[in-house]
Amino acid sequence: MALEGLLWCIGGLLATSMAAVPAARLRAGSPMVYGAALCLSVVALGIAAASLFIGHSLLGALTLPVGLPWLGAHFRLDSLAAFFLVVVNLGATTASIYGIGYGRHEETPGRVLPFFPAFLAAMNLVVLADDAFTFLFAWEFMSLASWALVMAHHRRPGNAAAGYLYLIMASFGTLALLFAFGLLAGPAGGYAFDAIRAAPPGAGAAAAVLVLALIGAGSKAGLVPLHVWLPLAHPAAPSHVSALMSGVMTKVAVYGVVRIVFDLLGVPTWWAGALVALLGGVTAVMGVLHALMEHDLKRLLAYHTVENIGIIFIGLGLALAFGANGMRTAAALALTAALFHVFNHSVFKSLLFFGSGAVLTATGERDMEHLGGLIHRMPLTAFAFLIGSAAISALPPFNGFVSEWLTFQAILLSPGLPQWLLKFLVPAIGALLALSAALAAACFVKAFGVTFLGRPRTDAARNAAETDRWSLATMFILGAICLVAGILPGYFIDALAPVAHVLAGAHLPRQGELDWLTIIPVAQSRSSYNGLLLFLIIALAAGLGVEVIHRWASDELRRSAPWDCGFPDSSPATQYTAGSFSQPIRRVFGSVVFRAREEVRMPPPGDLQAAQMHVRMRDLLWDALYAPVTRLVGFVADQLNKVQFLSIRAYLTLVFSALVVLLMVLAVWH
Amino acid sequence: MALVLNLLVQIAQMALVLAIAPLFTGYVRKVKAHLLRRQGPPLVQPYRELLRLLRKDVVLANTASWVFRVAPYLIFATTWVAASLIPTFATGLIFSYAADMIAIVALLGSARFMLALAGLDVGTSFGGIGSSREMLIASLAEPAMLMVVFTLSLLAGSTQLSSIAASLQASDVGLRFSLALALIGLTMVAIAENSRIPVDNPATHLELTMVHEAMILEYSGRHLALIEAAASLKLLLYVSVIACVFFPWGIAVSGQGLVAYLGGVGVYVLKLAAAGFLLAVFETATAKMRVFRVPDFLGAALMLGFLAALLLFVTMAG
Amino acid sequence: MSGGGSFFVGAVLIIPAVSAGLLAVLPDNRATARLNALAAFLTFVAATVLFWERPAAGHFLIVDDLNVVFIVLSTFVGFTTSVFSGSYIAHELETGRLTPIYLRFYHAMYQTLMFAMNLALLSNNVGLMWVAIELATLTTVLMVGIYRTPAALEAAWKYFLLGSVGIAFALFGTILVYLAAHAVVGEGLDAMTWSVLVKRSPEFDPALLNLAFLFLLLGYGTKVGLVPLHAWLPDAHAEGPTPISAVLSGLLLNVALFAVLRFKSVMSANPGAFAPGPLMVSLGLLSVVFASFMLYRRHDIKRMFGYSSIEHMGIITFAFGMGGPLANFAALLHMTLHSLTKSGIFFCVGNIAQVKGTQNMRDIRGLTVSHPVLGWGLVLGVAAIAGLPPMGIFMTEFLIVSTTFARSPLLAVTLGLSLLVAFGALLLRLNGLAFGDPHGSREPVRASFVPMFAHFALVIAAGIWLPPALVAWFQHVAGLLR
Amino acid sequence: MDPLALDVAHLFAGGLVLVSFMLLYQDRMTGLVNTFALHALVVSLSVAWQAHIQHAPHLYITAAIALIVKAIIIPLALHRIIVQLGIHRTIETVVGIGQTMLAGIGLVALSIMVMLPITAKAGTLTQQDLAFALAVLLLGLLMMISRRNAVSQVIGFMSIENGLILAATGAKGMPLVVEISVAFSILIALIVIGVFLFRIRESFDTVDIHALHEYRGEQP
Repeated sequence: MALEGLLWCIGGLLATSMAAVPAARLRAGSPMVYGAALCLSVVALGIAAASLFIGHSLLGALTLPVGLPWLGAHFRLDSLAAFFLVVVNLGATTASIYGIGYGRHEETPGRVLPFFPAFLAAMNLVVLADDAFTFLFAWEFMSLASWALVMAHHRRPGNAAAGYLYLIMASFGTLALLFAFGLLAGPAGGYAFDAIRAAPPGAGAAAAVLVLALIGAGSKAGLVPLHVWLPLAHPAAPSHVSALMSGVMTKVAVYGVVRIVFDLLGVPTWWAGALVALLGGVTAVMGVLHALMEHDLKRLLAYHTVENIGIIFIGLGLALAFGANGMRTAAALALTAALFHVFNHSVFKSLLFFGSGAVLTATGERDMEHLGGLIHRMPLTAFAFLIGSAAISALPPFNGFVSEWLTFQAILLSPGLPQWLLKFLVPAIGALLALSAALAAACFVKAFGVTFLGRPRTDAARNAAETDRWSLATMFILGAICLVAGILPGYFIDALAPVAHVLAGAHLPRQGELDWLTIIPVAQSRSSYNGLLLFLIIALAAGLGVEVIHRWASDELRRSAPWDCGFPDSSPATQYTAGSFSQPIRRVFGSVVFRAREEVRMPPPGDLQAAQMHVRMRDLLWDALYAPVTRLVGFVADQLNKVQFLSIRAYLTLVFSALVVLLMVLAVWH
Repeated sequence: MALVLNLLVQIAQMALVLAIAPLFTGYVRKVKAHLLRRQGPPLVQPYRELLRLLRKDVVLANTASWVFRVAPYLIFATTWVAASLIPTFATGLIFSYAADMIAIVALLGSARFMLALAGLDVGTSFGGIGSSREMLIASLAEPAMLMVVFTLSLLAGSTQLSSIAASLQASDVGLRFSLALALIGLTMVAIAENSRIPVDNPATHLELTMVHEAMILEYSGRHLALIEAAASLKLLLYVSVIACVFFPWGIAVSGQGLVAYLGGVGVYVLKLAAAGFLLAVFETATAKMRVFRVPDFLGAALMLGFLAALLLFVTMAG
Repeated sequence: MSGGGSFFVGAVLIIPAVSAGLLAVLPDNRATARLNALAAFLTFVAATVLFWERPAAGHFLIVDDLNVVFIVLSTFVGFTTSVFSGSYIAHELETGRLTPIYLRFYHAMYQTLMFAMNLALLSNNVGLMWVAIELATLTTVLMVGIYRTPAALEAAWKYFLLGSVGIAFALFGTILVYLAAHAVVGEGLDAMTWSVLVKRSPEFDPALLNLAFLFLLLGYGTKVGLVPLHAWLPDAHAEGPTPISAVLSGLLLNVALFAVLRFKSVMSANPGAFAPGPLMVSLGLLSVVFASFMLYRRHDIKRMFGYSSIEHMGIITFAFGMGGPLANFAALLHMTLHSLTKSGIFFCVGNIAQVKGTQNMRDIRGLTVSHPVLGWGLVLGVAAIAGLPPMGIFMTEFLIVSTTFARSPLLAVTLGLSLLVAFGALLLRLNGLAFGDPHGSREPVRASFVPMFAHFALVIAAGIWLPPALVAWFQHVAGLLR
Repeated sequence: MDPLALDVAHLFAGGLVLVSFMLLYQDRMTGLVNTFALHALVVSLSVAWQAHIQHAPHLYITAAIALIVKAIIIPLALHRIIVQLGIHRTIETVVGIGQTMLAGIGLVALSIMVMLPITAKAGTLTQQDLAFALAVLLLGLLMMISRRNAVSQVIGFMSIENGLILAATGAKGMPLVVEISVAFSILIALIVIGVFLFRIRESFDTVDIHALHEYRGEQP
């Protein structure tokens, strides 16, 4: 059965991570480990894809005699798990291929190789787990392995702090999930998911579980305001691990939410949908705004993960809202949109992180202000990165657009909802979604433009060289997927049908055999989209344009210095930087959201020193939520610490008073 | 048979928009000139400019990459296709089901994306100014646009332009206040998207005030020609959208025969003339605003769209 | 009923006693270290036999499901610690912190401590148990003070006094239990025999039992290190030789808690007596909260882990207080795993302190770079003690928190959050210790890592798979404790 | 057995409490030590009486130990320590003796309250005897924490132990009493030796070699 195969793959991955400890010393160790991981993830990917498409005959469950003794470790492969396994193992496969090339540049392989396969195994385990203990076990193990990978370059400034914040937030999330499962399982400890499904909680408990699940899984997925660790931790890891954490691990967190809220919790309530969707909208906008303010390429990508998680949660929230009102097909549409975006984001985010990794290895720079003009030195990387940027900016004909288009379609169905709050809220969320999509486009114009276009700003950028074949191969595979999923979305939607059917009780009409592969989520007259056709016509039109112009018009071409309104050839420093590019947007949004203040120091006339402009931004969320907690803990620790410095007589007094108090209690009790 | 007919209509549409777009731009210029008591260039001036540019060589900056050279073709192709998906004189275009209103907006977004990149490619400061301001304006315009779309789909139960046109033609919709709001909102968006006054001034080359012009500052020859053509196509597109959605009368339905189609074309031209005149009047009547006033402008558009949707809820509930 | 069993029980007690005598007189230090390890090993072997060979309960000694696991555990940890202390003490001799004469004394005391703890675990007579625990206290006091630095003396002295007061309370409690019992059972040994007490407990005078349990909890609780009776614990851990810190955290606390458990089962068998739960819950929770905050301002690495021991003893007491099959099971398992993990950590810490020549965490950095084995060992240990999978403590904390949340969310939230706070402190220190640029000496460690990794391997194994026999015992005992 | 015997036992027990109060009342070193000797004497008497009425000869051993060790040897030793350490003659208390006495009375009341619910079937040692033992214990603890001076703290601890011995011997037919008392005497001896060895003068936590509290834990 498929499940055994997957478990064997996981076992293989764990064995690989064991073997990696000695292998890390060998020169050939890195390719060996990544090769093994590659083979195993390819097999797992195959099994998962097969069981997603073939369905029932391959799905199933089994129990291993490990974990909680009287419970055993339950595993189940259903269509939902199969879909997320496809996402996980696609990411794992590409990351492994990339790692074969990227691993050569790793200075401390001993800190990466053992944990990489373990991380992959843990993510697979989470998706397969079918009881609370196994789920949380795998979940926390995933955190631990990824933490070790974040700490791989612990000597770089800031990384240790990032790892610290990450593991604390992860444990906080696990704690919340622990509470949630405690509530679901009850004091008798019916931890198996079947038992939980059999005895769904009451309304109050369900609400608590929902909130706890949002806190728990949301902190892992990067839901605002629990996102603060993400932009620090994801970039700190080696780039292929960043890709896994951003592209895949956040999806595993989404899986956690879906599993708990849609599967275990039974029938949703409409306010749950409102809550989730609103959180999603806020997360999307906050994430992209943070990204716009960012100059660090990898951190920018990490913030975009936050944004896309927000988009996914919008879809999930809509699905909940529709499902609560029995609008099955609408719920199916929203859910399909969310899940499709899960897949898409995992693809193009991995692509983008691989690109940033290539840039990092070629230039040793993550700061865009020190880059520029790389398109001349690394054309292939630039091309792949451009595809990724277009995809994440939700531009047709790439895949990012299709999922966001589906989300919009779901939003446009919201007038059918009976609750007035939802009626009013959902259009606003739609506006947020549009805003975040547009800002994302702006942000990636900045990212690609400042990094790859223009003129190199430093020697590092000037002397960059194209990256290795493995990395390029990975990026182009992913780019191809972006395009294919964009122009042939019908097949992907059909693949999601069983998942939607299980969770939402309905699924979209089959898209595969519609004429010309148009996708029609609801009705022909309502809305339709055909990426393939658009792609072909545009190609045709462009070709026509080229043809006509080069046939009839001049195709002479002279190279010369840029015109630049007649200024003499200025230094690269005069180019627009990332900071100056995002300045208008910062003026518009940042002054409110980040309390952004610009301080310009203009030297007095005759003074030759340079004028300086300094932008100061504050993260209000941090100030409001996290700083007080740290202050509180420090304060309490200081106060209690005084107890360490008492005299023995004082300690005896403590004992004495404890005794007297207890005796009094006893005397009263009788 | 119907298929072939639709194909023919589609091709006619593509040819029509391509042919008529520069004329429309010229027409607007002419009217503005007259309003300013000037003679103004002849209507065919834009065609002449395009031809001249096509004949000239391209002077390419040393630092330009392939993005800079590919962008014009893609921008042109995308905008052209987008424009040709809008029922201008007839519905039942064969490709119209390939993209609904949201997709059309997104197509324009792709074009803008390429253009902004091209602006950054050469590595001069002006391109940067243009790109960053263009993206700011776009990011503010899109939510407003979506709210308009939302309102329309709320009325027509569709985001498919042809269906919207059809259902708004049907009498039962009638005149609605929210439609008016949506119209104003869409118009404001259109003005911003086409970088017209008061958001931007297509005629200026004063460095610090220009947005669109700054991006294409480094372009020359055929590349510039393509971009100019794309710009006028985009203007035509938005006007046609407004015409088709809010004044859907006279649009020929597929299979009505040649006369109907010719009539449709005639009506369409009349609509364009009216719209162009209004646009010219508006532009001459108002002054360009500072870049940082634009958010307020588009914020107002967003509010209008939102208001339209909410009012519609109320009226539909009642 | 098998003579073999009683023979092995005898062995478990006699081997340490005899070897203590031998070690007191034998001069040469290398041989003594070996002999020490050998004796501990033999004791361990004898103890493992008790799994299969159990004598019937006598008036003084008993082997039942509850204590057999702890006997095997304590003899095992005793053995591994003796192996570790071999290399540790050798280093101490080189650096001259210990003189051969003190070394002799140390080994003798070590075996005496083993004897005392085994006796306490095996004893079926509450008076005998009291005597044994007092003996254990005295020996550990002497060993804590062995370095004779002012700090060590002061720690020993504090330990001695607080311990003595605790002992006094425990004795008063024991007397009360006898009084409660002998009215029913009649005078003589029966009235102090635990197995009899449990059977006849329902007929006892509940008021007496309540008072007795209160004193026993405070008395033995002092040994367990429950707040506010904990003051001796951190300093004793910090100032004594590291093997003793390991034994203290790993075993002596367990033994004291074991004593409390014996009486708890007597209590809970009596319907009239008040439920000991709330008392233990509040004391345990107080300990957890207090200790987790105290972790933050620590700079001495051994004292920090001493506080972490307080925290975990608090967790265990809390879980026993909550009661119920799941929580009791978890608590028993947590006792086992904590003693394995914490002693393993102390092995690691001992080597670190020796190679770095300091216990101040400000002066220890980047261990994973300078001493990879020690560094990663420490990371593993902290991850284990913090309850991260695949280490076993994750399972117990999972059970404790989740079952508690279903019953009384407020307690569970308090517990969970303070666990998080404690984790924050430990991780903060770990970041400094194990990561970053190395600092201080880089000389290689000459010590056997086998004991440490043996412990961690067991902990990991327990986290993944528990032997059914162990589970059966624990479940039976958990039922017994209510 | 005849009530008279029990009454005598109660008499001794009550006497012990009284002596405990006398201990609290003392403000001179020498007086304190002597009072403690009296305390020990009363205990050994009561133990001996218990041995008599319970026909438990082994209790005589306990009585003897109490008498010899705690009524004779230790007081002598303490006298020497006082002389050697030159402890100034008055005992400085944390709170005034008056308040201490009040607290002591409160403690006695508390122990009686605690003992009230215990039913008479609880055995030969009735409520009030237990109450006395508990009171002695609490008073001893009170003494330990209300006196700044090492010797008086030791004495406080020993008075606790006397209370325990009282309780233990009172419990009819309790096995291991002798062993326990022996073990306890060892403890006491060690403490006294400790005081003597570490030359602890002021309070338990200052040895005059160093001011040890500076070594306790890390400096804040």
